[in-house]
Amino acid sequence: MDCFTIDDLNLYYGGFHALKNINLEIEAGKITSFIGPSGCGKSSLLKTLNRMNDLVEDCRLTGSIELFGEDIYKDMDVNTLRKRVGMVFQKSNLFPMSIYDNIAFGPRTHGVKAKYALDEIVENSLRSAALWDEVKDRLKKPALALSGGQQQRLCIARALAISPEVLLMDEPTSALDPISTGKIEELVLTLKKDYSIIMVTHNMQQATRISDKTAFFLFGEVIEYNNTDRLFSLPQDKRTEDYITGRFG
Amino acid sequence: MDCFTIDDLNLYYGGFHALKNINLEIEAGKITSFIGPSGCGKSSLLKTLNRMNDLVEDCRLTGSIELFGEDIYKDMDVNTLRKRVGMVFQKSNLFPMSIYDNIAFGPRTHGVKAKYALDEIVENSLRSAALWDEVKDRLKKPALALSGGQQQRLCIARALAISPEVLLMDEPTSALDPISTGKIEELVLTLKKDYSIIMVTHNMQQATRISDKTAFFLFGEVIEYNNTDRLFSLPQDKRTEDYITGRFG
Amino acid sequence: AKNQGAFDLEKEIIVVSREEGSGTRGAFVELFAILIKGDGIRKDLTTKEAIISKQTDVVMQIISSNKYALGYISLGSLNDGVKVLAIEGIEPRTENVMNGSYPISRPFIIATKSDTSKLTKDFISFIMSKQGQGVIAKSYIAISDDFQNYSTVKASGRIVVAGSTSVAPIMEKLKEAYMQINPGVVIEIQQSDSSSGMQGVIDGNSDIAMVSRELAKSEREKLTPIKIALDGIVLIANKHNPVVGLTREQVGDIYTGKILTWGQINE
Amino acid sequence: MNKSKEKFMAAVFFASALISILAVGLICVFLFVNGIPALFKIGTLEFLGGSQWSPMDQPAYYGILPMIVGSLYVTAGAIILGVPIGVLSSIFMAWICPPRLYKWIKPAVDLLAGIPSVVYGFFGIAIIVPLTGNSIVSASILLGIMILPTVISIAESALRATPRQYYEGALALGAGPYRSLFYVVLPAAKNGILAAVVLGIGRAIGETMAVIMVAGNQARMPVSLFKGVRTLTANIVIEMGYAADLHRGALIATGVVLFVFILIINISFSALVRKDRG
Amino acid sequence: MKNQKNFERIMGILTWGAAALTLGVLAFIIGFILFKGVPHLKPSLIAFSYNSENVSLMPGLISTILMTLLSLAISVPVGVFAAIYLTEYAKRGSKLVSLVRLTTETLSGIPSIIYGLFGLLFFVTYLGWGFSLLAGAFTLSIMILPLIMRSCEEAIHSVPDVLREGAFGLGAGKLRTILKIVLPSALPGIFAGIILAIGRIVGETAALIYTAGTVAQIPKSPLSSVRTLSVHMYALSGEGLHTNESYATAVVLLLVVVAINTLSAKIVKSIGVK
Amino acid sequence: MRSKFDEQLVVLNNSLIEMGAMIESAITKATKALEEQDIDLANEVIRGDLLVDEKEKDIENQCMRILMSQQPVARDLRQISTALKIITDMERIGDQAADISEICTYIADQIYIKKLEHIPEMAMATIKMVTQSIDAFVRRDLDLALEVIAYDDVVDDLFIQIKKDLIELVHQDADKGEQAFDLMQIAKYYERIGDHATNIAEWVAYSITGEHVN
Amino acid sequence: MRSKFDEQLVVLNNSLIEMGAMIESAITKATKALEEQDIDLANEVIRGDLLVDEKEKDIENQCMRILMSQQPVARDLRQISTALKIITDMERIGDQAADISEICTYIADQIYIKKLEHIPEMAMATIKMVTQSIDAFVRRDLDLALEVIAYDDVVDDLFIQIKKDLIELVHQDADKGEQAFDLMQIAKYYERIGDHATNIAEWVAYSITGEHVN
Ligand SMILES: Nc1ncnc2c1ncn2[C@@H]1O[C@H](COP(=O)(O)OP(=O)(O)OP(=O)(O)O)[C@@H](O)[C@H]1O
Ligand SMILES: Nc1ncnc2c1ncn2[C@@H]1O[C@H](COP(=O)(O)OP(=O)(O)OP(=O)(O)O)[C@@H](O)[C@H]1O
Ligand SMILES: [Mg+2]
Ligand SMILES: [Mg+2]
Ligand SMILES: O=P([O-])([O-])[O-]
Repeated sequence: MDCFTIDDLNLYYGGFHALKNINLEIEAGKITSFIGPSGCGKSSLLKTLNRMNDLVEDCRLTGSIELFGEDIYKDMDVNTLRKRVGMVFQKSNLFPMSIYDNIAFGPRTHGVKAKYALDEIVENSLRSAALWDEVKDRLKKPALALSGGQQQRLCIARALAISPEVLLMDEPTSALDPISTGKIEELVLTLKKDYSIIMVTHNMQQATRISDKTAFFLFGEVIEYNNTDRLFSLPQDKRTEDYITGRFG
Repeated sequence: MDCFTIDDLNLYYGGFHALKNINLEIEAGKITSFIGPSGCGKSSLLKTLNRMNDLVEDCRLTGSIELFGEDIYKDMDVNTLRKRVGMVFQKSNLFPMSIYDNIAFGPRTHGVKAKYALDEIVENSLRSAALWDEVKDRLKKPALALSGGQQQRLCIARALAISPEVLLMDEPTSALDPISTGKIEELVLTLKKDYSIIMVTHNMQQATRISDKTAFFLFGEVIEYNNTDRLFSLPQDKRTEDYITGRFG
Repeated sequence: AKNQGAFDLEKEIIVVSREEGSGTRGAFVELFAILIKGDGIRKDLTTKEAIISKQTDVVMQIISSNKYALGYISLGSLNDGVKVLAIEGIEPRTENVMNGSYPISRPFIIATKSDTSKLTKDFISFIMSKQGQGVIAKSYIAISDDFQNYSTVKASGRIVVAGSTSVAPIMEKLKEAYMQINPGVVIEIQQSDSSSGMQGVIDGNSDIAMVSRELAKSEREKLTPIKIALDGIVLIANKHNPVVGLTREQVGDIYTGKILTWGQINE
Repeated sequence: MNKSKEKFMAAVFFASALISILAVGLICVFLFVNGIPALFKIGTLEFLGGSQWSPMDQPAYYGILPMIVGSLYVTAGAIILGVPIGVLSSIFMAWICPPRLYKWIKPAVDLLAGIPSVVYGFFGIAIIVPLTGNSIVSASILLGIMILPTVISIAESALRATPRQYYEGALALGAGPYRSLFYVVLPAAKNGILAAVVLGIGRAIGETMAVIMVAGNQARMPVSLFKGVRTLTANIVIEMGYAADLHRGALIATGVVLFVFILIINISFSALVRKDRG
Repeated sequence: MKNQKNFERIMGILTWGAAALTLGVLAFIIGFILFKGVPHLKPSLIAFSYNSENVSLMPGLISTILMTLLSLAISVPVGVFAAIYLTEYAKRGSKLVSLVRLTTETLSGIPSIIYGLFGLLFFVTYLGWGFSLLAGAFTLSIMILPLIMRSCEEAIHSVPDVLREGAFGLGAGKLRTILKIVLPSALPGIFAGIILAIGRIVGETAALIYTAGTVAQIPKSPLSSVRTLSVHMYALSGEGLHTNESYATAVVLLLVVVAINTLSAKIVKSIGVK
Repeated sequence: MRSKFDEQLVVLNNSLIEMGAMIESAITKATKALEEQDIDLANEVIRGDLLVDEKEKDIENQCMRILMSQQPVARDLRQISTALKIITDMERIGDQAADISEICTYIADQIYIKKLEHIPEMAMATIKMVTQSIDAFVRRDLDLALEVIAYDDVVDDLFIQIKKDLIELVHQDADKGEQAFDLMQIAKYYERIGDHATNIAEWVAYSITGEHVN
Repeated sequence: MRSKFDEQLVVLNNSLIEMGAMIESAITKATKALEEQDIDLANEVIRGDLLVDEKEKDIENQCMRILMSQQPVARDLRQISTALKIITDMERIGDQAADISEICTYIADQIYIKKLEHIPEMAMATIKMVTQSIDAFVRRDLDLALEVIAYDDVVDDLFIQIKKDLIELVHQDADKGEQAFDLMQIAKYYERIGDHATNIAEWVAYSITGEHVN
């Protein structure tokens, strides 16, 4: 099944045409990665999927995006959309509160008040993010005291706490060292069981390592979209091949 | 010939023993890379080589470091040392001035006043950093308007402008996209002709791609130091192998 | 302010004055004929070089720290940090003011609307009684000493007194004495200056205005002044100043800039 | 979540913005309504260019040129004394001072900022005036001291906000610490330092209570640095209590002039910053 | 090389010299106040009620605290809310915002006597509140409003956008994001502004004389006239009758300032670390 | 990062073991077909070779994917490249078993000119070599690999023996020439299987030590 | 990033061409030694095989280094892994030339039982195949690779011809059996060389298209 169906999407920042005629069907229960040179529109598309682009003044779009068949720009309340489509950013953007409160923020926003319920959500999300054992003794400590890799996993836990259906990740490991990166990659692979995941990455090996499907972007267009193995071994488009083999720029 | 001879170096940050009994001979005219997990002391050693650690309060060291036979902590004025041992940092740290002034800052500091002399130095350093053609028409424009990759090359040009003998680079490409990284790597390879280069990197492929020798650090110790090819194909120490094959942490 | 060395007569006199509008200055300039008044003409001839101070305290500090300074303050504020100059040979003492031999004084006035409250009238009658004038006589100069006794009416209520800071200290004493007799009365004293005190009464913000000068014509149309005390104005100089007294004329000349150095006085 | 709550609070925020604008506007209106008619009645040229101020005389003169010039003198003096010391001190605090010392200096500077101007006035009259008399110099010194905390704390935070990499970058090129600070860090913090200076100027111009104790307050054109002077603010404070009618209007108009003064400084400052960015 | 060394030496001396001078001046001022004030500290200064004999500063102290609290209670919400509007709701680069910014900045340079006059005309006379705590507090509120708004705006601006994105990304609405994420993160900055404002309130004289009056009493109602410590000092010293007590009051005022600074530093720290 | 890789390695090893089992069974069956002159069995082996080829491609794809995504270095890299290389040898072994079977089908109707004694022995020996070499790879067992390499001499000796016998036979009876040729070729195939097993073992040794045995 | 890689690729290609030249010359010399019964030349070929082995290891190291440092993907990855594979085949070809030469040395003192006509033909054919397959790799020429694959039939046909001839000969004269065996083996080696060249070509085709020819 497709989780997102993107139909003839065009996105403009003021006069700048950032995404051009995007047509993509993103499969549920898979990891999809977006690759492409800087400025090609990967993040723009990602942000369009949970309407974070609404925050950008002067940002217009045409075409339609459906989440499991519902048009996210028409039928859906934006906060509900964002509850269903969680997002993890490039740099950890934990709130300056305790670990517990960071995770509880989302559920509280969506009306969960009872302490036992919150406790459970916090524990479950931390477990899912493979962080429980590391932090269970200091849930009330400030989240910003964690290491970079832990912070990023906590961001993932925070996104999981609102039980989204889809997880968007924008270069989630680009600020991390190889060991932390490895941990996040493993985590993403285990999360695949329960979530559809879309990930922007600059690291092509990462795309091949963990993603099932890969879309290659260039100047706001999707040049090629295929199974990851296929795309990286037998790219159909010369530009894809040039990019993945480093013949670019 | 060795450019740096490090003898029984120990470094302490207050009570913390950050570098332990380092003995390294770093060859002139080669590219040497330092690898190892986060916090293992790579940057600390690098900073010790041009005494940037002098800035850190509570930082003490024992042992000796010789630059072409002269003890840098005894015989040498620190500013002279830094003139001879240039440094490029992880994030571009261009000054908020014009491109020209950024490069001219070093030579001016060291007493070059004449405009024609400065002009020449600026041009030469930019050429060496493979940046001249891209910026020659806007030398008076603010340096911070350049792209990330260009900024980093400008940092290299700035370091070259004081004609150092050694170039230290601390993760010079970790903040860059793959294309810019490629350019810097090529640049570093061509600079090898004229400079001895020591580079910290988190990217092991980068180390294998461009360095002649590699030192692997762990918990403040040098575990293994060898030709890069050798270290990456036949590591002698189990810990090295575990690290480079990702069996770590 | 320890001025060592000899007193240099060739040095300029540092003239210190109060600000225009101040009751103290108003009295001073009038008494020393520094102010010219005619129909449609009014001119304060005080030299432009005079240092202007808004506070008595500052005047005293300047004088006490500057050997060549000359200033004037209210007799009630005088302390021993400065030297008092005699005028025409007469020492400025309370009795001299009372008996008129020290000519430089000004009245402390209170002003009310004519239809002021009963309570206010009672307070005023206290001020103008033997008891009230007794309080005044402790630090200022009572208008005279033959007043009637004040008899309590056990009044209660609130009186707001506002105006000149020069009058305020004595008003505080009066208030305290009155409230001892009439504990049910609250008297609030607002100190700002004579003019705004009167404006306050006119606007109805306060009941009694404290005024340290004669009322202007426009003010007199709306308010009724009552003179409650006399205050001597004394000329003060630095303790190291050898001069002990001045004539009226000399004071006038100094303050109008005709005499510039201390040396000119001794001639 | 709750749409109506969102809407309601948005309205509250907007209302608050309006209130503040209203308050700000009221003062402006008050200033202009009370000041401008007097200005016209006196004549703008006579008011701004007249060098005689004797509002209580008849005929009265309302020339505030001496006070304008006086304000300029005193403010300039305060800047000349306060800004270099303040900026140098802020460099010291942000970059040079060892943390152990900083722990003491920082609260000290904060304390300096918290001392009421009346207390500064006491200090000025008791310590500075005996040395330099009631004069431009005394007022400048006192104001110089008073703007120190403003200049220091704003410049310091601007300097602290300059990335440490600039400093390290310069050192790594073989520049000494002071060369690095003065040629790289300081220029990088230029805007913040300018802001510190502008706020310092604002403080110097607006300050009254302390100044009137030491400045001498003679309402005539300044004659010497060691002679007294009257500033615009001093003029207002000294006479406002007695002023009525046109006199009062003239004093408020003096406020308008101050307002315009500061406006000009602010506008030229932001123009300066913008030009620098462009 | 030699030039460099000289430069280093000279600038080093200047910098250390400037810092020493600043500290010296401060130490001198504090020493001066202590020297003049401490000998005159006496128990009667903190008597519960004021009279011309004891010249107690107690009413002044209490009035100062009340005045501070009341002014903050008025201007902090308005200032913070207005700043929220300007930063989070108003269109970027809107004329309104830049106009408000310019006027507020300019107003911060207006001498406080003008505020006092405004307060006298508007609150005291036009609204008929008389000389009162309330009139003083409202006047001061307006006076410190630019300060609060400005520092609050700065603080809100400096909250990184990624935090907002984080909250929106979790499905939080604008209001919740502002109240739960942005404001708490901006608190240290807002507090810094409040501290500056407190400094101004505590140190203010001219504006209060014309609005709160000078009655040395512990206020019984918001409409009672009060005299804050600064005004008290000014009044005491004015006629040269209580100069010593005035210095003693200055000592107390200094202590109050130190207390406020330490306390607020603690608060800021505790918010920041949280 | 590692766990995915380790998982991939396990899959790869299993595939190699499976492929090993396939070729062992091919050799066994081919030998049996030869001994019992069973054409059907021989044909089964021939058809089965296609599956071996498939398997090779599958493993090759796995290796490529691992190289592409895991950027292995050091021993890991050698392990993958070794896998990439040994499957060629294994595939050749499969081919040879098929080749043997093909010859079987030609001579299935003939009476053997000679009792098959050494050839089954060779078969046994090569099967052992194949099994052990793959075992050595999977278990990273250097000793076992070296054992395989040494064992090749046994196979070679058997081949020389067979060759001698056959020449002798032909000498006695020229009519036996044609079958002798075929048997000779069969023996050669076994010998080659031994060679390939040796190759595999050499690769395994390299993947473990990083040095080539010479 | 690329330029270093491209440089490494050029070096790799050159090495492959050199190795190709080495084995071609080995085949040529072995054939000449066979024709002219020149023991010295044969021994030269046998000794030369060591150099081919060295070359293989050198190329293999190059490939490993490239895999390690350049993380190639897509066609680049196939090119390197293809190089890694074809050198095995090339090395085997070298071995076979050496094997031929070894047999040469045994029969150098015998008079050939048959004029060598088809064997030199086979030699020519295989040399052509080897040259072309390596050419195809270096030039990424799919057509050429396919040509090589098709050409293997020529070699196979020649082998069958030779086999037939030799059986015929032995039938006529049992004494010729021993040499016939040897010649047969030689022919088989050429046939195998052809097979390896085909393998190479198949790999080349794969590296170009990403698909295996079947
Ligand atoms: N808010 C915005 N306003 C105007 N232009 C924008 C905005 N955000 C992005 N762009 C432009 O849109 C293009 C695509 O941006 P986007 O951030 O999607 O690129 P990206 O592929 O994610 O690049 P990167 O790898 O550097 O993150 C870029 O040219 C960028 O400059
Ligand atoms: N100024 C300092 N004061 C105290 N400890 C420090 C300081 N700088 C570094 N350290 C400690 O010294 C150790 C080595 O730090 P260093 O920066 O050299 O690590 P690194 O190998 O460069 O790590 P990374 O890859 O994260 O840059 C770390 O544990 C670090 O916490
Ligand atoms: Mg992006
Ligand atoms: Mg580091
Ligand atoms: O001089 P005063 O007006 O303050 O009495």
